[in-house]
Amino acid sequence: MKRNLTILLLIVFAGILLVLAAGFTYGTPLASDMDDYFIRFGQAQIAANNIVTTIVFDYRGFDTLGESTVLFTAVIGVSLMFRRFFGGEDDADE
Amino acid sequence: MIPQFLWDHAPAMAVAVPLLAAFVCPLVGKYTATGRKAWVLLAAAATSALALFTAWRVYTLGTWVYVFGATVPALSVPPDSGGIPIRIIFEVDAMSALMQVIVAIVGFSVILYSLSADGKRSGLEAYYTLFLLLIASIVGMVSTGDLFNFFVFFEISGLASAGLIAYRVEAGRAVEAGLKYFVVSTLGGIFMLFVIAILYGQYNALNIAMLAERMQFTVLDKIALVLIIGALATKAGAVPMHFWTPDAYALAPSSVTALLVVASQASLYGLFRFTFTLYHLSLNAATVGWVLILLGVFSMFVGVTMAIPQKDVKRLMAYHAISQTGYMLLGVGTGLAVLGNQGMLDAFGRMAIAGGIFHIINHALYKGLLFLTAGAIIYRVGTRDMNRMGGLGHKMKWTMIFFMIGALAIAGIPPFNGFASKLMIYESVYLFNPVLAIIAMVVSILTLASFVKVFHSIFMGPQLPEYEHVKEVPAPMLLGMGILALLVILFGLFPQQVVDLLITPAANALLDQSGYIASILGGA
Amino acid sequence: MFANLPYLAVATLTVIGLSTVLLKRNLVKVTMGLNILTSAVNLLIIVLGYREGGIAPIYTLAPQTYMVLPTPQALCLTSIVIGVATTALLLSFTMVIYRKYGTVNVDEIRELRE
Amino acid sequence: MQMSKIVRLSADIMYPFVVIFGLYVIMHGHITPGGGFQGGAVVATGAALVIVAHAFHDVKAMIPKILLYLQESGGLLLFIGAGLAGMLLGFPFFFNWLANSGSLFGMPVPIGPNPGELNTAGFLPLMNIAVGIEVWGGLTLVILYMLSGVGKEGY
Repeated sequence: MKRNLTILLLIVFAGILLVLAAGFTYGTPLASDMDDYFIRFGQAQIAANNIVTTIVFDYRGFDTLGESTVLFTAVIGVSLMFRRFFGGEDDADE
Repeated sequence: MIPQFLWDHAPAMAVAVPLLAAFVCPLVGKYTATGRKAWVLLAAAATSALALFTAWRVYTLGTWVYVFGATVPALSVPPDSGGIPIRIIFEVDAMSALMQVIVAIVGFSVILYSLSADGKRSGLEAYYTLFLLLIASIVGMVSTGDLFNFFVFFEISGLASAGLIAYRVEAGRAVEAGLKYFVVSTLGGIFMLFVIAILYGQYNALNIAMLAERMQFTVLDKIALVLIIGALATKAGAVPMHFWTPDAYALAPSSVTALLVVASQASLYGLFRFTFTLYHLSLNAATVGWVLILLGVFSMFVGVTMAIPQKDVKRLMAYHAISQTGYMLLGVGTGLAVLGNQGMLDAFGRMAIAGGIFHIINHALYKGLLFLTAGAIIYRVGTRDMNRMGGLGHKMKWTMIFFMIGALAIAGIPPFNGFASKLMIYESVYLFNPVLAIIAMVVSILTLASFVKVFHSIFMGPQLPEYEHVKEVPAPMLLGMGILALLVILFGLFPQQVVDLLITPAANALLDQSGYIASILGGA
Repeated sequence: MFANLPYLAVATLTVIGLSTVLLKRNLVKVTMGLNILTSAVNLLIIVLGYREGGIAPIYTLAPQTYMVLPTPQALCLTSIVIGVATTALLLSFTMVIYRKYGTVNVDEIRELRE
Repeated sequence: MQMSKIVRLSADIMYPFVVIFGLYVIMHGHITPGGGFQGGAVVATGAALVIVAHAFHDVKAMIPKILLYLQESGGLLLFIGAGLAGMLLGFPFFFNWLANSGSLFGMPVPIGPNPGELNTAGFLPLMNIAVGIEVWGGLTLVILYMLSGVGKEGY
C-alpha cells in the first residue's frame, strides 16, 4: 500500500519535471539581466578576472560564509558522533 | 563603550556574532570548562541584545534594509544596474522583528538553563558550538530577504539540529531520531533548491522582493509553490509530514528541544513569508488558504489525539507541539483564504492573521517553558516515564509552579497568554467558518484534559520513597524557566498592549506586499 | 524534444534519486539517493544558466566576451559543498547506527516504531 | 592492514605534489577556475591518500590533530574577519575594502580579456586562502573521525 503510494508520488514528480522541461529551452535563458550586470561590471568593481569567484566571494559572499559554516557544522556534528573514540569520557545519561 | 558600528550593522551582527563565537568555541571549550561557559553565555547575551535592538529599531523606524558588501548599507539597488538588486540583502520588517524577539528571548533563557542542566555531559564544546550555530541560523532565516540565503541558513539549521538531536549517541535511538530528522530535512532542502532553480530560471533573480515584483504565476510557479509548502510544512511539523517530530523532540536533550520549537517556527515563518510576500495575490488565495487551514486542522486534531495516550512526558509534549502548530496554520490560513476580499479581510482576516502570529510567540514561550520543566524533572528523577513519577510537588515546588503556568497557558486558560491568542483565533475563525472554530475549541479542551492528567501523575499524590532525596533544580535552570514563565504571565495579563505593540505591525507587514517590495526597489 | 535533452536528464536523475530514497531500506543507499537528487538539482541549476555559444565566465585569456550566466555556477558551488557536508553527517549517523544495531536496514531497526 | 611498499612509497612521493597542486588551485582562484573549496578538497585528498596507503593506526600518532582544529577554526575566523574588517572602516559587512586600493591584492585589472595578474581582486584571494585552510582542516578531520570509529565492536 505504502509502496504503491510512493510509486504514485514518483510518477507525479516525473510529470512535474516533464512540465519543467517544456517550460524552459536549453541554451536560451528566459532572462539574464542580473548576470549581465555581473559579466559587465564584475571585472571593474572587484578587479578579478574570474566572474564566478567574484560572485561566490563578493556579490554573494555571505552565502559563502554560510556554506563554510555548513561544512564546519558537519565537522562538529561528526566529531560529536565519534567523540567516544577520541578519548571522550562517558556521561551521565538521563 | 559599545562600538557604534555594532549598532549600525545590527542585523548582520546578530548573525555574525554567534557565528564568530561558534568558530572559537571548539578551541576555547576544549580546555577550560569555566571559560566555555562564560564564552557561550556572553555570546548568547550579545546575540540577544543585537536581535532585540534590531527589532526595536524596526518597530520604531520601519523596515531595515541591510545590503551586504555595498558601499553604503542601504544601497539596495546600485545606480548602474537598471533597477535590480544584485547583492544579498537582509530585509527585516516587523514580522521578521517579531521572530527575532522570539529567538532572542528563548535562545538566551535556554542557554542559561542548559549551562547548568547539561554541565556533566561529554563533548560539550561541540554541543555548544552547534547550539550557537542553530541560534545564528534561525536569526539568519528570519531576517534574510534572499531566497538562496534562506536555503543556506535552512541547511545550517538542519545540520545543527540533527547533530543536537543525535547528541546522546550512547542511547542509539537518539541517533535514529537524528537520522530520521536529517533525511527529512535534507529532502526539504533539495525541494527548496528545486524551487530556487525554477524561480531563478524564469525571472533571473534571487531576491524575494524582486521575484515578487516579477511574479507571473505560470504553471512552473504553481509547482514551485507546492514544493515549497511541502518542504517548509514538513520542517515545521504539520500533520501528514509530522512523523519525525515526536522522536526528535522526545530524544533530544530538553534544552535542545525548546530551541527546536523555535527552529521549526522559523520554517513556519518561511512558509508565511513565501505565501504572503512572494506570491501574495497572484496565487489563488482561497485554495492555498484552505490548504493551510486543512493542514492546521489535521495537525491540531491528530496531534492532540496522539498525545493523550503517551507515557513519555516529552513525547506527549511533542505531540502537543504539533497540535499547537495547527492553530498557527489555522489562523494565518484563514487570513490567507480571504486575502483577495477586502471586506472580509478587514472584518476578520487581519485578526485571524494577528491571532496566528500571536500564537507563534506564545507557543515559543510556553512550549519552551514546558520542555524546560520536563527537562528539570528528568534531571532530578532520571526517567521520562510518567507512570513511574509521582508526588514530586512536595520537593520541586518551583518546577511545579512553572509547569502549571505552562500547562494552563497551552490549554488556553485565562489569564495566561495562550488564552489571548486562542481567543483571537476562535473569534475570527468563527466568522469565517464556525465548524473550524468549534474544532479548535474541542482540541483546546482535550489539551487541558491531557495536561491535567499529566500534572496529576507527575506532581500530585503521596511522596514516593524512591524520590526521597530529590531536590529542587539549581538556580540557573530556575532562572531560565523563570524568564519564560514571567513573560507567559505578562503576555497573558496585558494582551492588548502586546498585540498593539508587537503583533499588529507584524500582521500588517505580512499583508503589505507592496511595502516589502518598495523598501528594496524604492517606491516601484 | 532532443534540444531539451539536459532537462530530461535532470528528470531521469531526479526520479532515480527520489525512488532510491523512498523505496530502498538500506541507509547507505538512502544516502546515495540523496546524493543523486542533489546532483540532479545541481545539473538543473547549471543547465538553466547555459547560453548557446557562451564560454566560461572567466576573462583570463578569454577568446570572446559572450559568456554563460555566472550565478548558477556560484549557486551550484555552494550547493555541492552543502551536499558534501550533508553526506558526511548522514554517513556518520549510519556508522553509529551500524555499530549499535549491527545492521543498516531500517526495517530491522525497530526501536522507534510503535 | 598495510598496503605494499610500492603503494606506500608512491603515496609518499605523490603527497607533496598533491598538496602543491591544491595550494596552486587555492591561490589562483580569482584568475582561473578553482578556488578555496576545490583546492582545499584536493589537499585533503592528499591526506586521505597517505592514510589509505599506510595503515590508519600507524599514521594516527603522526597527524597533528590540534593543528587541524586550529586550521578549521582559524580559516573561518580569517574569513569572517576579512568581512568584518570592512565594517571597521565604515563599510557594510563583506565590503571588498581591498579591491582597487593599490595595496595588497589591490591592483586594478584591464577591462576585457587579459592574461591575468595574481596581485588583484581585493580580499578575494584572502578569502580563498581562508576557505582553503578551513576545508583542508575540516575534511581531514572528518576522515580521521570516521576512521577512528571503524572496526571496533559494539558501541
